[in-house]
Order: sequence, then C-alpha cells, then structure tokens
Amino acid sequence: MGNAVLEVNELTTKYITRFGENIYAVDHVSLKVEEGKSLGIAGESGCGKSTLALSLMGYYFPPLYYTSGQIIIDGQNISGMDPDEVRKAILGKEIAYIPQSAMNALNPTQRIINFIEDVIEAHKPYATKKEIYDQAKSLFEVLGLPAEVLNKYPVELSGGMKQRTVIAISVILSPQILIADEPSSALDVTSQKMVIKMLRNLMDSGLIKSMIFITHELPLLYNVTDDIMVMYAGQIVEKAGAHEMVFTPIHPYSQGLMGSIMVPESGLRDKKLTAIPGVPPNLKNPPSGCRFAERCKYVMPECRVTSIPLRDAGGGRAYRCILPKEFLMEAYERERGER
Amino acid sequence: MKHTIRQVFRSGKFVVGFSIFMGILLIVTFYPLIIRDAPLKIIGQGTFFAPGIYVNVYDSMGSPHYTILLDDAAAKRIADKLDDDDRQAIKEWLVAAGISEDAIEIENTESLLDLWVNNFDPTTRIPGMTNADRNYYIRLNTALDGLLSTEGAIVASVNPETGALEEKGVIRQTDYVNVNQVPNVRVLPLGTDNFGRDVLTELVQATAVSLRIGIVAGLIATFIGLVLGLVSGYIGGLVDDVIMFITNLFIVIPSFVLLILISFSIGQEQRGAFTIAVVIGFTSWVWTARAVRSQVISLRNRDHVNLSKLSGHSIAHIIAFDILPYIASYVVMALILQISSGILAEAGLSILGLGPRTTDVPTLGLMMNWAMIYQAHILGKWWAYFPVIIVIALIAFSMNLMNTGLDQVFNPALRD
Amino acid sequence: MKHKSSLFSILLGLLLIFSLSLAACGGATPTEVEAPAESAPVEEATAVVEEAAPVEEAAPTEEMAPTDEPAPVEEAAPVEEAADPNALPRNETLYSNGQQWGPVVGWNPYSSNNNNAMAIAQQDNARVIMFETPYLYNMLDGQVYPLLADGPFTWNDERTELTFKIKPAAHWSDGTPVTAEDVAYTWATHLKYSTPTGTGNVDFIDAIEAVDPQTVVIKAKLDENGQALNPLIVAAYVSSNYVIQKAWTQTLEERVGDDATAFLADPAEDVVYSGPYHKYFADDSKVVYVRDDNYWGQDASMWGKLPVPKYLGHVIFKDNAAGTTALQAGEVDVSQQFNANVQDLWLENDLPISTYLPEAPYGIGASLPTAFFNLDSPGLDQVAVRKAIAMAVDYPTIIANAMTDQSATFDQVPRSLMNPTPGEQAMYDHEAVADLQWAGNDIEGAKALLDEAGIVDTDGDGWREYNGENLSYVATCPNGWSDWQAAIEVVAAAGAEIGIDITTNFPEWSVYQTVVTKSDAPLPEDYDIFMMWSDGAGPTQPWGRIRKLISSEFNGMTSNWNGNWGQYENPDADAIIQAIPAETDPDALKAMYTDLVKIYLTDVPSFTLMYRPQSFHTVNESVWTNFPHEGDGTNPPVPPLNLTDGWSIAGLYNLELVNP
Amino acid sequence: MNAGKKPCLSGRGVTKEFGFGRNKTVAVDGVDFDFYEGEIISIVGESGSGKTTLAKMLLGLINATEGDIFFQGKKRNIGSHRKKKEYWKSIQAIFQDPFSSYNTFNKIDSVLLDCIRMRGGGRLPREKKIELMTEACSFVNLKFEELTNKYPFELSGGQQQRLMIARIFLLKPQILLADEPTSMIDACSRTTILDTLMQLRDEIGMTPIFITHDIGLAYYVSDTVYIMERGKFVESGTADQVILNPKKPYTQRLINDVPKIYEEWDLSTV
Repeated sequence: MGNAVLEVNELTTKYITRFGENIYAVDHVSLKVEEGKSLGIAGESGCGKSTLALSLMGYYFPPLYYTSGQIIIDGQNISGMDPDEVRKAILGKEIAYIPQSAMNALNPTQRIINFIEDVIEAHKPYATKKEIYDQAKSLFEVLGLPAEVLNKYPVELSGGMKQRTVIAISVILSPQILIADEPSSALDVTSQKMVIKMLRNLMDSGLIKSMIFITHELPLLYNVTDDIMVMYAGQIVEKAGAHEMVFTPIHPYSQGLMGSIMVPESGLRDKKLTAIPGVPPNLKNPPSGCRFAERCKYVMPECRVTSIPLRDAGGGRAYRCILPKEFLMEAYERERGER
Repeated sequence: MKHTIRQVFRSGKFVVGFSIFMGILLIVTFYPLIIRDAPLKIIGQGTFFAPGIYVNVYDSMGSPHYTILLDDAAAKRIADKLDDDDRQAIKEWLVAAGISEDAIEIENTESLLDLWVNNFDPTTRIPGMTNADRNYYIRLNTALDGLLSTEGAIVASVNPETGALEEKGVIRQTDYVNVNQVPNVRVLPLGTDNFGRDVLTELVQATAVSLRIGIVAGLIATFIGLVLGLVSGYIGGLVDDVIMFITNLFIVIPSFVLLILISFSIGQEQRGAFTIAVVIGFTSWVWTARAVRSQVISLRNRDHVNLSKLSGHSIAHIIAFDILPYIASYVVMALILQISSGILAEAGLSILGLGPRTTDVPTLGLMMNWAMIYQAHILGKWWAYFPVIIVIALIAFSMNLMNTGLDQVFNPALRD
Repeated sequence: MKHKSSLFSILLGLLLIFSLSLAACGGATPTEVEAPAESAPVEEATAVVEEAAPVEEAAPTEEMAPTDEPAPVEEAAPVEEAADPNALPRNETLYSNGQQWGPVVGWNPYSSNNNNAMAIAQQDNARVIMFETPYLYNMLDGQVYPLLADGPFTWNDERTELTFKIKPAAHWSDGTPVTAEDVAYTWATHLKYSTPTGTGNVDFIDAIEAVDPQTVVIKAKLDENGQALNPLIVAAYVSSNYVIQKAWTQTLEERVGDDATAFLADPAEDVVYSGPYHKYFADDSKVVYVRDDNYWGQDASMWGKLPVPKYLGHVIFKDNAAGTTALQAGEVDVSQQFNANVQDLWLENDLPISTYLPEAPYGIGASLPTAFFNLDSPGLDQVAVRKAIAMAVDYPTIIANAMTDQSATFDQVPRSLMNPTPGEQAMYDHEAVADLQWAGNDIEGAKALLDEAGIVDTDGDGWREYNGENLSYVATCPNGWSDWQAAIEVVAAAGAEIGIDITTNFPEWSVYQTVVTKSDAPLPEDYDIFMMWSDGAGPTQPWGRIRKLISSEFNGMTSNWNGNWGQYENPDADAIIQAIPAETDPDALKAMYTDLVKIYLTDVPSFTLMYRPQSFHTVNESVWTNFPHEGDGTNPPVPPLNLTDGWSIAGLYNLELVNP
Repeated sequence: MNAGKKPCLSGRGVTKEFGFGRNKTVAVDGVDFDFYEGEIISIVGESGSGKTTLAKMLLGLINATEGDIFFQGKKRNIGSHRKKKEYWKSIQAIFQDPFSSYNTFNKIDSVLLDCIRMRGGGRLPREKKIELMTEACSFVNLKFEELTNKYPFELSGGQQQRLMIARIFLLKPQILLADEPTSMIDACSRTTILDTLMQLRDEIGMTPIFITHDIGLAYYVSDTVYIMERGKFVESGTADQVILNPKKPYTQRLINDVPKIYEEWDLSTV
C-alpha cells in the first residue's frame, strides 16, 4: 500500500434548496487515493459525481454545505475549513480542479501567459515575468504543448488545445492531486485522446502525484484510471480495479453501466447489452432502504427497508448489495451471453 | 398558464412592482369618483399656492366664534411678525437713525416696538441703504402696526343709504372658529399650479392620461415589433433583408430624434394625447422587432419546430403555437418596458414643448413643462413638479420591478 | 418664454418701422415739447465731487497717480486695460440680462441685422450707450430731453420745419466734434441705402439739412395744402434715430464700394461713436462694454460727469430660468426678463432684490396685449357677442396667474386705449367713458346683454345660437408663449360660463404669424379670437398705438405687421386718427382721444387682457444701489428701462456702490 | 449483398451549401447513397461533418442545393405543403435532445393526438384514440394514464425519448431517421431506447437510419455503415467491413481514437 495522498472518511455534503429542503448529494462517501494512483468515478448524471468533486476540495459555497466527515489531504484535514483559507492554501497547490466547462471559462481578453502569471503571482509574489514565462514554457514542453500557445488568446486555440492548456495551467503549481470532472466529454475523439494522453503523461512524469477522474464514459475511465468507483444516488455502490470493474461488475447497477458499453471492437457485437429501467430516486426524499431497489431486478422485500452497507468483496473490491457476489457475477455472465 | 401565473406571483420583485402599479391604477380609478372636480378648472387666483388647508375668511367670520384662552397665542402672533432677524434689522435701523445702541433692548418687544413706532420714518434716507432694504422696512412697519394692541379687529360694512361704515362685530384676539363649522374649506394637499389648478386632482388625471399614452404606445410598438420580428425571423430570406433594412434605418436615426421631428411636423393642432401615443408607438418598435427576430431565428431551428413540421403543421400554426408561446414571456416583458418608456417619452416630449396639445388634458410631462416655464424649480415651489417626478419614477420603477421579476421567472439562469 | 421675448423685441422693431412708413398725413403742431435742460440742482452739486472717484477706481494699479482734476486724466490717452472679460472687477461692472439672447453679429448702426440688442436699437426708446440720438424720450412723463442736441427743438410757425442745435461740447470717440453735417449725412445715407430708418421716414421727412455746423433743420413732407403730412413722426425722428459720423460713413462707403448689401452687412468693427460706452468683449456667453473716459457728456452742458460703472456686462443665458438663477445669485444686477412671482425673491428668499414699484404690479405697464375678434366669424359680427365675451372674462385671474400680478388690474387702470403711464392716462376723460367700462368676470351682465340681443339658447344644448348656429369659437395664440396661453385659457373658460363654446388652439409661431398678418383675406378657421400685441411707450403715443389697434388703413395689406388684425373698420375712428397729428390744442386732443376710447369700448373690436411693461426691470442690490424706483426723487423721473434706453440712461449716473 | 432488395431512399450528388460568396460553406458535398429497405443504416461522422444537414435534407426540412433524392425509386416531390405532409407519413425522425424536441406548451396527449391525426385518425371516437395512445405508450413501457395531462418536460430524458418512439409507433413510417437518439441519455437508459427501437423495427418493418458520432453504437446496431467526413461519404459497407477493417485513413484514425476495452488502446498515435 502506497502513501495516501487523499483520504476521505464518511464525507457528507448537502444542497439546501430555495425552499429549505436538504438534498444529500454526497452521502457518507469514503475513499482513498494513493500516491501514483488514479481513481475513476463513474455514474449517471445526477448521481452526485460532480458534487463529490466539489466537496473533495473543501471549497463550499451556497447552496452547497458541508455536513460531516473528513477530507485529509497530505495529512491535513481540510473539511470545514473557511473557503477563503481553502482558496489560498489548498487550491492549486494541493488540489487542482478542472471543472466540466473549464475551457469555456477562460477570459477571452487575456493571453494564456496572463492566466499563468495570475496563478503564480498569487502564490509567489516576487516572481518576475521572465521567470514565470520560463517556468510555463518548460512545463508546456514536458506536456507536449507548443510554447507559442502562451502568447495566444483563448479564441485562437482549438477546443482540444484549450482544454489541454487549462489542464497545464491548473497543474503549474505541482498539486498533490488533480480532480478532473469530465475533462474531455465536449471534445471530438482525437482531441479527447490527446487530453487522455496528457493526463497519463502528467501522472507518469510525476507532475501530479495522483488523480481523480470523473466521467460517464466508461471506456475512457478504463483506459485512464487504476481503480473505478461507481456512484449511485450520492452513495458509492461499488469499488474495484478498473479491469475488474469493467469486465466483472458485481453490483446490479454497475452491471447495468458496464453492460451498456459500446465500443467498435469485435468483442462487443457478440454480447448482449444490459438495460436498467427506471430513473434514479429523488434525493430530496431518498428511499430508506437500498437506493437502487426500485430499479433492481433482484430486489427483495428487505432491500426496501434496511439500508445496505458497503461490503468487502476481497481483492480491494467492495459493493453495496445484500446478495452474494458470486450470484450477482454469474447472473451478469448469463445475461450478457450471446446476442 | 395557471402554473406560470402562480410562479410569477411568487417573485418578490414582481409582486412589489405589481402592487405599486395596481396602487397607482386604483388611485387613478377611484380618486375621480370621490373628488369630482374638473382637473383643469382654474380655482386659484394667483400661482403656486402652497399645499395646505384653505379656510374661507369671510365664512370664518360668519361661523360661531369660540373663546379659547391660550397663553402662547400672543407670543406666537408676535413671533410670526417679528422674528430674530427682524429685531436685528430694527436695531440696525435705529442705530443708523442715531439712537444709542445701549437704549435698544432687542429682546424686549414692548420697548423695541416703542422705539420703532416713535422713530421710524419711511422718508428718512440712510446712507448705504438699498431700495430693497427700504422696501423691507416699510413692509415690516406695516406688519408691526398694532401688533401689541389687545383690541380686536372691527368688522364693518357699508350702509347702502348713508354710504358710511357700520360696525358689524369685533373679532377678538382670543376668537377661534371650528374648521368643521366653516362652510367653505378647501384642502389642497399639493397646492395649486401656475394656472391656479389643484395639483393633486390634476396629477391624478395626468397619471391616468400618461398611463393611457404609455399603454397605447407600448401596445403599438410591441405589436409592430412582434409582427415584423416574427415574419422577418421565421420567413427569412428576402423578406428578412427588407425588414431588417427598414429596422436598421430606424436604428441609425435615434428614435427620440425621430419622435421630435414627427411631433414637430404634426403641429400643435393635431397633437392630442392619442396622437402622441401613436407617434411614440410608431417610433419605438425597433428593438422589439430585432429582439423578437433573433429569438425567432434561434427558435425556428429548434427540434420541436422540426417535429411540428414533421407532424404536418402549417406555417401559421407553427408560428402561433410553436414559436409565439416561447417568446410570449419575452414579449410581455418588452411590452412592460415599452409602456414605461412610452410614458417617459411623452414626458420628454412635453418638456420640450412637443407634447399633446397643451390644455386639453393634463399629462405628467405637460405638468412638468408648465412648472418649468413658470420657474417653480427656481422659486422652490416643489409641489408643482416634485410629485410629478415621484409619480413618473414610481411608474417606471414598478414597471421595471415587474419586468425583472418576470425575467427571473422566465429566465432560469437568473433564478437564485 | 425666451423664445417669446426675443421674437417680441425683434417684431416690436419691425412693427415700428412699418408704422412709420405708413403714417397718415397731418398738420399743425402736436403737443408742446418741453426740453428741460435743467437737471436736478442737487445732483449737479455732487457731481463734481463724485467725478474723481470712479476714475481712481477704474485704474487702481496702472494709472500714475490719482489726480483731483477730472478732465485732463482722460486726455492722457487711456491705457487699454487688459481686464479679463471673464473676471471683471465686480464693483466696477454692472451686469444685466434679458436683452441679448445670442451672439452679437456686428456694430453697424445703419443695419438692423446686428443682433446687438444691447448697443443698437433705434426705436421709441432708443438705446444710447454707444450711439446717441439728438434727444432722449422719457416714457414716464412723455417728454424728450436733449442729448446731442442743445436745448429744445423748435418748429416754425407752419409746423413744417423743425430746428435744433448740436451741443458744442459733443464730440466723437475720435475727438472730432459732432456737427449738423453728421446729422444730415446720416439721413442721406439712410435714404441712399434704403435702410429701415430711411424707408420708414421718407414719406414724412422731406430733407434734413445742416444750416451751419451746429444747426439742423428737418423739413417735413407737405400735403397739397402745404401742411406737414405728420409732424408727430417728424418730431419722433430726433429721439429715435442715431447720429452717425459722416467721416466714418464715408470710410465705410469706400470700403464696400457703394454696394448696398455689403454696406448693410459690414460688421463695422471700426465704427466711430459718440456714446459713453463702447465694445470691449463679445462672445456667445456675454457682451461687455467699457466706458469711454473721454466721453463728451462729462461736460457740464450734459451730465457733468461720467456714468458710474466702468463696465457694462450683458450675460447671454439659455433661457429665463438661467437668468433668474443668476439674478438670485447676484451675478446679474439688472434683469430685463419676465421673472414669474418676482415678489417671492424678496418675500420668501430674502434676497436684496427689488422692482420699480414695491408692490404689485411691480412695474409700469406700457403695452396692451390684446385679444382680437375675427369680425367675419358668424356671431362675432355682433357687438353684443363680442362685448359679452369681453365682459365675462376673468381678468383678475389672468393678471394673477398668467402675469403673476405683474400687471396693473383693470380696477387700478380702467380699460382704454392708453397705457397705464400717468402721461397717457391724462389724455382722455375717464368720467366720460365710465358708463361703458366693464370690470370683467361679469357673467350675469354678459348673459343679460346676450339675452337682450336675442342671442339665446333655443335648442337647450347649453350653447347659445345666432342665426340657428351654435356660438362656437376657437381662441388662438402662439405655442410656447406661456403667459398668453394661460390668458387665452381663461378667455375660453369665460365662454362656457355664458353659453358660448370656446376652445383653445396653440399653433407654432411660424404658422401663427403668417396667418394673422395676412390682412388681404378673411382670417381662416380657428382664428376667431386671437392674441397680438400693441405699441408700448414712445413719442408718437398714444396716437400710434390707437391707430394700430383700430385704424382700417391696414386692411387689405398682404403683410400687415402694424395692427388691427381683426380687420375692424370705422370711418369715424379713421377720421379722428387722421386728424390727431395735426392737432395742437390739448383740450381738443383730449376730446378726440376720449371719442376714440368711446368708440373702442362701444364696438369692442378687440379687448386688452393685461398690461405689460416696456421692459421688465428687476434689480439685485447686492453690488449696486440707487436704481430707479418709484419716488427716488429724480426729476425728471428716470424710467425703469434697463438704464440703456432713452432717458433711463440717466440712471447710470445715479448708481452707487452698496459697499464703496 | 443488396441484390434483390430495392432502395427506399437514394441520393445522387446531393449537395447543400450555406451562404454566398466568401461566406459559402459546403455542408454536404455531392453524396450518393442507396438505403435499402429493411436494413439498419448508420451514418457516422464527427460534429461538423454534415450528417445532421444530410438528415434534414432526407427529411425534407431543408432543400438540397443540388442533386436529387429518390424516394422508393421515384424522384421525391415535396413542392407543396400537402406533398410534404404526404411524404412525412413515410419518413419520421427522432432528434438528439429530447428536452428541446417537444413544445413545452403542449401536453403529451396533444403530441400523440397529432400523430393519430397524421395517420388520418382525426375523426376517430375519443375512446379509440385513447386506446391507440395507451397501446403506443405501453409499447415503450410508459403508462398513458400517468402521462395524460402532463407536459413532456415533467418526464426524464429517457422517458421523453421513449415517448418519441411511441410517436413513431403511432405514425408507423417506412423510414426512421434517428439523429443521435441516445447521446443525451444516461448510459443505462440508452440500451432501453435501442432495444425499443429495434423492437419497433421488427413490429412495423421500418428502415432505421442512425445518425451518430458514436462508432461503438453504429457498430453495434447497424448492418450498413456510412462514414462521413466534411460533407462526403468516405467509406461505406457492412459494419464489420468498415469498422473492423477500415480501408480509408480517416476511418482508421477515427476508430483508432476511440477508447477500447477489449484491446490495448494505442495512445502513441496522436
């Protein structure tokens, strides 16, 4: 077991709506990212992936509120810290965060180098422009980005280049961990591939120690991360190594997700796709039992009553279901079967 | 629909704006039912009577008199006629006339008046005294005449036979009348204007007329803008080019300039309130047209429009049911803005003297115009123009509140 | 209001010019014209003492040493002080406003297009700060007093030749003396270039000749009987027209090469003048005049001293409101504009501001803004209808609201053809017309009059009929002339009280004036009752005003800027008007004027709505004092006319500093 | 392979240009195609390749600048509104974004009633109509009783897209153009939608044409695949041919850049 860069224990955060209702979008989530490892978080939209990303940074702004749990980064508990403090001490330095729409958030009137100057000056006030430029240039070289990008305006860059630039800017302070929320979903396949390559490159070169990658595109996750966590309705329903997760999912929900992967490979056409009917529960009023019970084909009466804990499945795997993993895995195998 | 209305009324801003607006509407509707005076009737001989309760002097003499003994009545009477500045001025005159400064007790009203009555002579020429000062002393002297007298004032009338005055009664200094018993009392909460008209009554009707002008102008502008925008945006092509050419022409010529030119060329004789409203309407549709057009252009490529086509609906059906409802909220907001800008435009025109024909109907702008011509703002006759400004501001404010309120409801990006 | 004032003054000028050009013939001597050269002896005595003081103050830094001798100082060619026109020494400058509403175009005294209202205005009360007339007219007593002239003018026995002498002391700004030849040449030039002065007087003045260097003879044009056509107009010439230097006129003629258009268009920056002030600075915000310390008038034969302020500043404001604000702030000493509710300035704002009279009407009315009837409108051809309307109108409200009490009421000055000055009031027999008077607001009387004439409401709709048609009229006046608009509203309100439907209409001035001044055709619809002005005060008054109000001689003119716009016609009135200029017997004159007033009050071709001053005169006494005011002890009295016009310039010699 | 089958929709030199002069862009550049009855066709292209424009031309929503489209062997005639209406009985579409596909002011009933009217059922008795609508809804696993008097936006994305299929069920067109029918749908619902579509195809015997950027989806569902690049078809053939053995560099690159799970994804080729 390596050094834990980020450790999250039983983190719960909530949204408070205009009408005062609490929505627990992240519900008792625990996770651990070790040095040199990357973690993927998968799930449908609305399952709490992006909220989890925000919550992990300790950067809370209404309507998002911290409720309970710990976020330990580099040995320091940042949960419940003042957002201002977090912004100054944590963001960029400890945690870098790339939100979904990052590349469109660049101020169009600034050159790329200006953004980098802003970031560096906030933390190293005495750096000269030349130093900053040199630092930025060497970073760009490492990441395979052309240095002339530095003097360009955001509009002059293609979508893929913009996204890669944003990633480069966000890691300029060598953060411990990078949280990337759907960094490539708005891009064409080629740019997507370049972004993925760059993220891998970041890990390999040691510029960042670890990474959390959030996406609903499972083939990407499979190719980028070491471990995958599946979230459903604010909870983690399954954790596993990437390969295990994709090919032998245990939780019925994970099975549904993995069974719907479509890739242009000969292995696919023989398999039957799995489907999950229904919609995720409303988190304003979550079911008291298993949150997946409504959509689960194996549902039993007690599923609707007792909440289900995360069960250890051995080999670093865990899942949230009362059925035994052998039964579930076999059922999946049979279901996919031949087309 | 019900749902939308409920949502609209959940917006605090809208409700506040709506309440103000409905308040204005209620006042405008019910005030004339209660106070039945003609708003343009000249009732005051003289300009800019200050706000207050006017009691008929003749009638007060005829009303029952009551004796009320108040200690401070005499003091108040004296203070009203002889304030500290006056006392100082009297001292200055007396000193200049050669009275020793020591002999003048400025606080002792009796001795001061004594000195004054015995020494003041309007014909005395004091070096360095201006005509304005001289006039002041003469006025002061008149005002002070009999100030300390405790006798009442005698009311007399002419005997038609002898032509001599005959005493009818004495009004003592302790006599009071009950205002409720005086038959003629006129309350002028906002005084009178330069024509001697009751400002409040005039203001209420002016507000009604201005609102009507605003609504007519707003409806016309919105209707033209909506039709042109819809046609231009949905049909596109050559029709669009022609309409946009016209629209751009109107944009290049600022609409207010156009408004001024048109109003000027119409001439005073034809400029009724309705004409002005129509003119304002016909010059302010441009932005509505452009905004509607751009909305329609983005809508016409939406999938629901395509789906509607695939369902075999005609162009008219699509415009009416698939495009119009989507911009309806926007059009309502534009209408509200157009109404309030119509009211402002009328005010602006009237202040330039290009408003509706002067004294047919009062409008807010005309009231401002006359107040300015008679220099109410310089002479401090605030009641002639300030309430008008308040009303204009309130209308514009309530309209804008409703508009932002609606915007918040219809535009989810602005919801908090 | 601003619009109105400027137009008003321009049009008043035009009106005068036309009236002069069309004056009727006459004969014999008019009213005796006294010319009291004696100014008040008290002032003469103080004059010498005061003389030195202003000179010292005028140049506190640059003059060598203050000397007690008045005259020689001036001779030592006064060093042109470079006082900043925007920061003139306040206690040497008299500021006024309300005459000039735009930048000055030129300084050519022959031209009427200078837009130089502060320096050039040749009319009944000629403006004499820079150019001078032989005589000064005083509207308060109706007399003329010599300025360039030496003593009173004299008529020959036939009243065909008027003779006066030029003061020996009078000299031009270049030092050369003013001579009779200058007067003669001025007239010749007016004729040669057909200036308004020339065309206006050519029908009445045959020649102006210099008998010797000091003596001028004006020969009147004669009728077939050998009598002067109109001695009144001839006599008026000497107080309404400038004397312009012959030598400079010739310089100008040389420069423009006898081209009439160029002659009149020349801005005349080099003009030679005889008056006490000359141009110092002019732009679109102000005009400043500086005193000529060489002015001849300090000779004992005229004023005996220089006028008190070294600078006359006239500030050009955007509108009346700006002018009022400046007056309040003491930036303007003499305000010549209409200030609504002027009494509030001292009663409520406690400012050191005063007017000629301490109480309403605050000034002396000189002209009679009048509502004319269109005598062709159905019903208005009936005297009963006209008189009923005139009787029903609430004049106190007009005066109180439209004029904010700055007009005498008709109780104070009963309705006639005369203005409220004592001189004119004395010219008719008040008692004789007392029965014809009406006070206004007489609804019952008006109704009775109409009932008596059989003009009643027969169909019960509330409106009276005449010949089966409802009496329904439109009362009109120009848009933006606020006091007239307010007045015409009151007229309309009176109609409803007596069963006559009157609505108001306010066309633009440009439309209004072309309609109203077209006297060769019946007036169009919407002009049943309409407002215009009358003459103010002047040497030919009240004759000139009466003529313009009721004489039929203007009917049929394509462009009639004179008067009688309702196209009234009465041969009796015409005959009296024609006879007056030749009449010299005061009793006969009074009888004639009384007859005219009788005709006017009986026929009611038009009716006066208010009295209006020749010019408004409100002063702020924070810097200067001793402005003309009622009972100021001056003899002859100084009229309240901005201290630049006619005899009112005498006021400039009486001013004192509040804090010397 | 296509011998004996007849093409239901063909195109010859179909071109669409936008703008004039310097602003001219060619969205679809002279494409030829024959879509055969009964086949499942996919048109695959990246965004901007012109596939949506082509779809709109096939639907008759916009006119081709050049070239001809043949419907059932005959040159298509949709000059008048009546002809268009007739044509749309045979060809219908499902759009990408279910949230913008419905008029938010119309209730679900009206969406379905429109379809019944289109099929000439406007004068059917109300009970019959409800029966038809109920049938259509139950086909896509929705309950009409729950949907009636609701608005489309009250449904989830997957439900809306299924409602769209219910619409097609009622219309029973010969051709269905599905423009990215699943790209806005959650992964789990995607399968349901595809399954339902396939079921519908079997039921009414229509020819589905998928317009998609997702090669995986195209490979999984279709018989014939067309790869579109910058307004042109660069490669076409059976799914296995085109996707497992791409001949053209563009196709090769496209397939190469899509993440793999069964094989190693070669990141070095960027």
